[in-house]
Amino acid sequence: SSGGAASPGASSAPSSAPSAAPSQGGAGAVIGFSQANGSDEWRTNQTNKVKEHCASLGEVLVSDALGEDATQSGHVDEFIARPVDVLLLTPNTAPGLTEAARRALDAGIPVITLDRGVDVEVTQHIGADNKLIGRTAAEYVSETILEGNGGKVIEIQGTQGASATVDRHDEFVAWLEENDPSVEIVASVDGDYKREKALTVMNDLLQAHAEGTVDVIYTHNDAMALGVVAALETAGRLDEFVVVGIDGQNEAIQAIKDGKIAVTFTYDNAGKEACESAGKLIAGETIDKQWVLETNTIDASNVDEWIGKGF
Amino acid sequence: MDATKSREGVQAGAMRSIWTEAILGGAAWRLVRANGIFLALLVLLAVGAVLSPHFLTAANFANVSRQASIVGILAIGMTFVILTAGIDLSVGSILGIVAIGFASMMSSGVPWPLAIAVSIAFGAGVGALNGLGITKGGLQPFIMTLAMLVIARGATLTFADGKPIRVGEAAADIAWIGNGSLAGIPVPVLMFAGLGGFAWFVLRHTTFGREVYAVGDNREAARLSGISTNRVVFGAYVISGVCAAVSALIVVSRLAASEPTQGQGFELDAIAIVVIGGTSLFGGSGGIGGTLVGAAIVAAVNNLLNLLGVPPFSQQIAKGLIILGAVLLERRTRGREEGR
Amino acid sequence: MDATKSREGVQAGAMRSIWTEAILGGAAWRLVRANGIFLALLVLLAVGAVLSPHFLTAANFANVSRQASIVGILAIGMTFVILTAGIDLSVGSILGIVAIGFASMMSSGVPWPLAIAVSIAFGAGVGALNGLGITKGGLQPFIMTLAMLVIARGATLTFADGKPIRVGEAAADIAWIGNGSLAGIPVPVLMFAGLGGFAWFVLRHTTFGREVYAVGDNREAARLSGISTNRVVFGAYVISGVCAAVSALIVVSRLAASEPTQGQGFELDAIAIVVIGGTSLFGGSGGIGGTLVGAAIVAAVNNLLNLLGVPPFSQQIAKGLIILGAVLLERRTRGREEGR
Amino acid sequence: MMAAEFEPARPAAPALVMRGIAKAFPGAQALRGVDLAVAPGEIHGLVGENGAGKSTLVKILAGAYSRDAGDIEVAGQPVGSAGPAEMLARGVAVIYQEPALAPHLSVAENIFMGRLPSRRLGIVDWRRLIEETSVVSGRLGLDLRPRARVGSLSVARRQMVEIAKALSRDARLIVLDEPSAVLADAELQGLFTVMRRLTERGVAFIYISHRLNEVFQITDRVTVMKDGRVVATGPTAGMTAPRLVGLMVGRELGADRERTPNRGRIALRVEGLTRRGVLDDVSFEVAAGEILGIAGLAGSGRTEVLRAIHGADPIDAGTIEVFGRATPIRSPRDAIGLGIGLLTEDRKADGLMLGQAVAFNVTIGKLSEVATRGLISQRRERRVVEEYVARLDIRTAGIGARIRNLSGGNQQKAIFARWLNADCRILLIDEPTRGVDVGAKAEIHRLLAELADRGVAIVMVSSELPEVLAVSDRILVMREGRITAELDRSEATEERIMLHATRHDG
Ligand SMILES: Nc1ncnc2c1ncn2[C@@H]1O[C@H](COP(=O)(O)OP(=O)(O)OP(=O)(O)O)[C@@H](O)[C@H]1O
Ligand SMILES: Nc1ncnc2c1ncn2[C@@H]1O[C@H](COP(=O)(O)OP(=O)(O)OP(=O)(O)O)[C@@H](O)[C@H]1O
Ligand SMILES: [Mg+2]
Ligand SMILES: [Mg+2]
Repeated sequence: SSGGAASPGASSAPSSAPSAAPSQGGAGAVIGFSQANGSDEWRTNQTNKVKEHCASLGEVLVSDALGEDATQSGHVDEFIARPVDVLLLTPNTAPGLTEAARRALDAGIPVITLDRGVDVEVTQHIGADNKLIGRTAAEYVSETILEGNGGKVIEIQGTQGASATVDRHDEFVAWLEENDPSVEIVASVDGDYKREKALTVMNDLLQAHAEGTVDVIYTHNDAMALGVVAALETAGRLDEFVVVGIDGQNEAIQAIKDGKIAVTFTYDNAGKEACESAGKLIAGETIDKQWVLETNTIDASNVDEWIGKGF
Repeated sequence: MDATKSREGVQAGAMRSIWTEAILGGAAWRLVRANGIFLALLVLLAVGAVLSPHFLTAANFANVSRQASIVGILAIGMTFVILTAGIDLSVGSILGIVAIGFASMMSSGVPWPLAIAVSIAFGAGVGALNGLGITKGGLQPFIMTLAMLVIARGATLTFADGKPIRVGEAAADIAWIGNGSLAGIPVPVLMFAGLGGFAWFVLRHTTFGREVYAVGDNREAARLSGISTNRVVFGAYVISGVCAAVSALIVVSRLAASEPTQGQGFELDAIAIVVIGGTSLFGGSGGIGGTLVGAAIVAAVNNLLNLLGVPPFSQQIAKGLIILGAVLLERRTRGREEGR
Repeated sequence: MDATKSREGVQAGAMRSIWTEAILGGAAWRLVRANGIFLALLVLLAVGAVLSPHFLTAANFANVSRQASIVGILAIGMTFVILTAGIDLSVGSILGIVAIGFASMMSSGVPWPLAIAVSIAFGAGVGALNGLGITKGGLQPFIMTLAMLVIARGATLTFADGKPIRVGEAAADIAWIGNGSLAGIPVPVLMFAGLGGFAWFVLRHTTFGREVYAVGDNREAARLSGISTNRVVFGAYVISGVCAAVSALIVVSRLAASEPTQGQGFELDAIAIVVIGGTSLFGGSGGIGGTLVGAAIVAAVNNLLNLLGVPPFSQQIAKGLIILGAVLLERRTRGREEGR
Repeated sequence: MMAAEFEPARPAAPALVMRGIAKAFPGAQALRGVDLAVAPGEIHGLVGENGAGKSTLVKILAGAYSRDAGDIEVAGQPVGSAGPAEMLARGVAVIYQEPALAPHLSVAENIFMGRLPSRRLGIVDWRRLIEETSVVSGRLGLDLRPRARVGSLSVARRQMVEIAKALSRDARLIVLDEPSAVLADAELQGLFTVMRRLTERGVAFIYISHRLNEVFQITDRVTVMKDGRVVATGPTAGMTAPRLVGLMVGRELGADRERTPNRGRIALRVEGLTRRGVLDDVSFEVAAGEILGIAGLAGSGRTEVLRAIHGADPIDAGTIEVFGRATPIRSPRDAIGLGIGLLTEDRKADGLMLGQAVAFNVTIGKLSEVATRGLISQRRERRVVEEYVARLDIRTAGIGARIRNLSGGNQQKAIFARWLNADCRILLIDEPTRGVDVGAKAEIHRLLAELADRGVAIVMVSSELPEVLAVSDRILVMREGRITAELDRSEATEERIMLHATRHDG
């Protein structure tokens, strides 16, 4: 993987002085990427982006904590011990990795957090905002789908205890309570961010909720949205519900095009951007503390521009 | 890992007993007596019926049973392995790697009969590797299959580059496996019941089945009685691999796609089902009857909790308690008999 | 579940052998002979040193060993349980629930010595529940602890409402547990080595320890010899619960927070370490020495693969293969000895 | 405390009184109101057919089983429902028929299991443990290596460990359930001496055995059980062997009839069989229709010879010819393929599948007898097994009953049936009548003769010299892994055998 040392011109190190990079910089740098849990599609894509875009900076080390704070904190320590020139960190949880991030900063290693932040000010945080997505989704359901007439919603949650799950649930519920109490969540079950699990629980719920009693199915990610669609198609009840996804995965975007899913909200993984910033740091440039990636709403109205542009 | 992801078997259990009644006569009743756990299932069904009007409906029956067949079939293979006093931690990963392989074959236009044949052969192959490591390599089953769990998962993720693989148009050709039904009975359930019945027959009425029990009960005595224990153990792991492959076919045909993490954690579910069914982890005692009932219980519990809309966190607590209750009830009914 | 998440022990292993050398003399050498697996570790360390200049550095040593102590300590408790021919699937969940409890106590201003005492007592309590279910309830250890796994996890999620809990200012008071070091040796490592040495002594040189072996080796013989087998089994699960609690303390003090899913899947890691260490899942044979070495191997492998920049997916494949290699090497060295 | 406590004179209170003891198992009424009284310093013989209820009675006395009815008094103290721990505390020690030892632990730890000598804080005092073990095994005249793993010991030595375990407790009442089953005479005499020494100090014994000569040699009184009842009890002196047998079996037994072997062609020829440390250049041959007996002390390697021929253990040197053809035997499977069967001496460890049914255990040796193309015919199995049950008079609740629940002797018969069913051309038998009652023993001897007459070549190891003499056509004597003598039945006597088994020049 570390092969990237080739291609001198460091193409992706953006508009920095073309002059030879500082001693430790350029293709000689070591980038450490601490992945929280690399085995789902969204995160795999994130890892791949980092590998792809950071390769030109030098050696890229990737570790995967498989969803364990304690493990990931240890990985950070390994990168500190190595040491790496820049630490890219996508924390499994914010509080859980705060201390690790602090240790890295104390060791003089610049830290860029992706997706989730930590409780200490790092060199830069890049990411979209799950809380925002939760609210945007709620707003879309209330206003665009139900047109303010209220209605009933089934929520398929992501992995229990994951911060994305918590934000996408809490903010969704919060927005509705504040702005549209007429929308009722009649069931909220665990889909574990997995297609097959979503399919399974949806099948159960179809038993409990008769025709015409539920309007919207809000899923915490596109994989589950697709699992739900599979269940509905088999049951021949697809047109009964409006399915909402999150992430902006190509397969889901296609499903929107085909009218099976109503909407999804892009949640960029910041892999590419992180490497850009890392490049700047190595080139000795300064970067902003925050880099918020906007969230786009993809639905029938704009789906054509997005086909194939997801991940 | 939530140990109770699987669905259904409710009906498989019922089915099976009807089936045996018909074909083997009396066997069903023997099954009830043999497995006090069967009582626990009946209690559970009764309670469920009272709590939710949607529980004992034909539709839910079909749904639950279809879901259960996936882990249920894993548990059938696992029963063979555990009876030899072994364990197979790799079934979830085998399911995953076969599923990805099957999905990508279908997506790249391989004719479905061929794709199915290859998939099953592949599952058997991985099982054979487990068997070899344990017999020839002299590795403890736990170690060998645990290693296989990580290796196969890693291979799957690498092969799929961490992304799901969609079947695409070809989905139509294989839809019948996951979604079809025959005489109102979903195809996966037929496969589950069929495999269950077949496994039951093999264990009870063939020399191989006898040898499985012999090896699990007293390996040395079996060896001295001229049984080639390696052959038997090897066979058990191959069977487990094949069962995992069959489950994979069902999963893929249902989703028209597969994720590289497909099947993660299923091993615990499958083992739990077998143990709840009364098969001893020390080998030599137990059987398929209990496993089918175990699958039914686990499936019924999951389904019921969803029907009742129990919130996710509490579901886990409830599951744990219900399983405990079921097994305790069984202990009570069997009571002294086992004695010390 | 990747079965090899834990870190380090590299040093713990080394440490311990020095330690024994000093305090018990010869014991270290006996350890080497006893555990052909020790050889595998040495080979692994040598290879690692060659492959990566960063592998055998003091800094890496310290942090790897610190990490390893977490699952390593779980494995120590697990060794007691497995020696009695039992299994404890709930250690990961116990770690999780104690960690959340400890974090929230600290965050709400409970004085740290009290918080620690309560946490350990709580761990012991959950272990005691396991022990009761198994001895008095007559439940199979697999079932009882599997149920506890789901129940405790569900309780943790409910209690924390699925969100992580920060320790806050109080973090400073307990930082010494996770981050401090004594004479250059990280505190967690001292605890790991200390507990390991203590456990070794208990198993090898106390009547309770010998009764653990007796019960695991031949339950009936132990009973007929007047050993109260229930007391012994109960004790083993309590010890396992306490170890889980201690790990929890380290995790929380290290992270200054805890997530409700903390420790998920650690049970397999712990069991794997014990089994790699040569302790039989059928009870009665094996011991702490092997467990410490097992922890070291698993930790070294994980660390090395990261240092070498092996991509995550391939890492899993590599891990599986290396573990297999290590255990096979051990088999070879021991070879016939096992005989019939 | 032992030495201090007991008074040389017989104390008033009887060592043991059992009244109306009853015990039922699913499918079997094991005991139907048994009365038994044992005086201090008395050695009380307990005899009866296989399945009569002896071991059950003992296990109830030991607190291993709970009783359905009846009272127990130990040294005058009534005993409620007590577990093994309490009964041991009351000074009742038992040597069980089926060795209850922990194979991975050392001889010393097994002997002192549950009462390891320890300093404060429960720290084991290893030195004392080893010392006391040596003392015990010395006192009993057993040479046991304290540190040897019990799993590595021969059955005979395991039995010795059991004996040491019970005798080393300062018990007031010691029960021995067929301790002699695998002991050769030398070890046995050692045991008797110790027992007598202990009776001097008022220790009482219950001695269970199927070897009547032992009963007459060692016991003061004897009680006969049949079908869970006591049918007679009284001073041994007033008993005669035939009467005892009559009481037990309910019929007179004809003595083993003389047979004139018709030796066929050589069935098995063993040349220079060697297994380092265990067997040293063992050579012999057996003809079809011949019964070859192998005698020797425990540890002399008899079992190892049989295991080596059967391919159960690897051999370092030597050739094996079966019906004239030299054939490498790498595994029991090979051996059985050649028609060689091995009835092992330790039925529990490597004979029985304890969790399975009687029928299962009988047919597993050759399933093809009851199966066609891999399919087992329940009908055929039932027919075959029921025939053996009748023929060997196996006492069981049914052929579907778990073999674990059969009495020791009946388990032995079931295993015997396994090898009859496998119809081998060459049968290797290690301790054929271990724990089998006199009636069944005669039956088994008849069977052996019958098999031989049908042209089967039989090699039989037995620790019971009378048996060796009664059954064998020819006798090999072994010592320390070597064959030290070959005696024709005509010239063989117990004395001559013992001479070759123990003498220490060539
Ligand atoms: N655990 C058990 N379950 C069911 N039946 C049992 C059990 N233990 C013993 N029995 C039955 O009780 C009867 C007496 O058995 P026991 O072992 O006391 O006979 P025994 O006199 O010791 O015979 P042996 O001389 O062969 O040892 C037998 O019929 C046996 O089948
Ligand atoms: N002094 C001893 N102390 C402990 N174990 C011994 C001793 N001598 C020999 N052994 C063990 O005994 C075994 C050899 O006994 P073996 O089984 O060959 O005797 P045998 O002739 O079969 O007598 P039996 O049939 O009565 O056991 C070996 O496994 C050895 O470890
Ligand atoms: Mg008996
Ligand atoms: Mg022998």
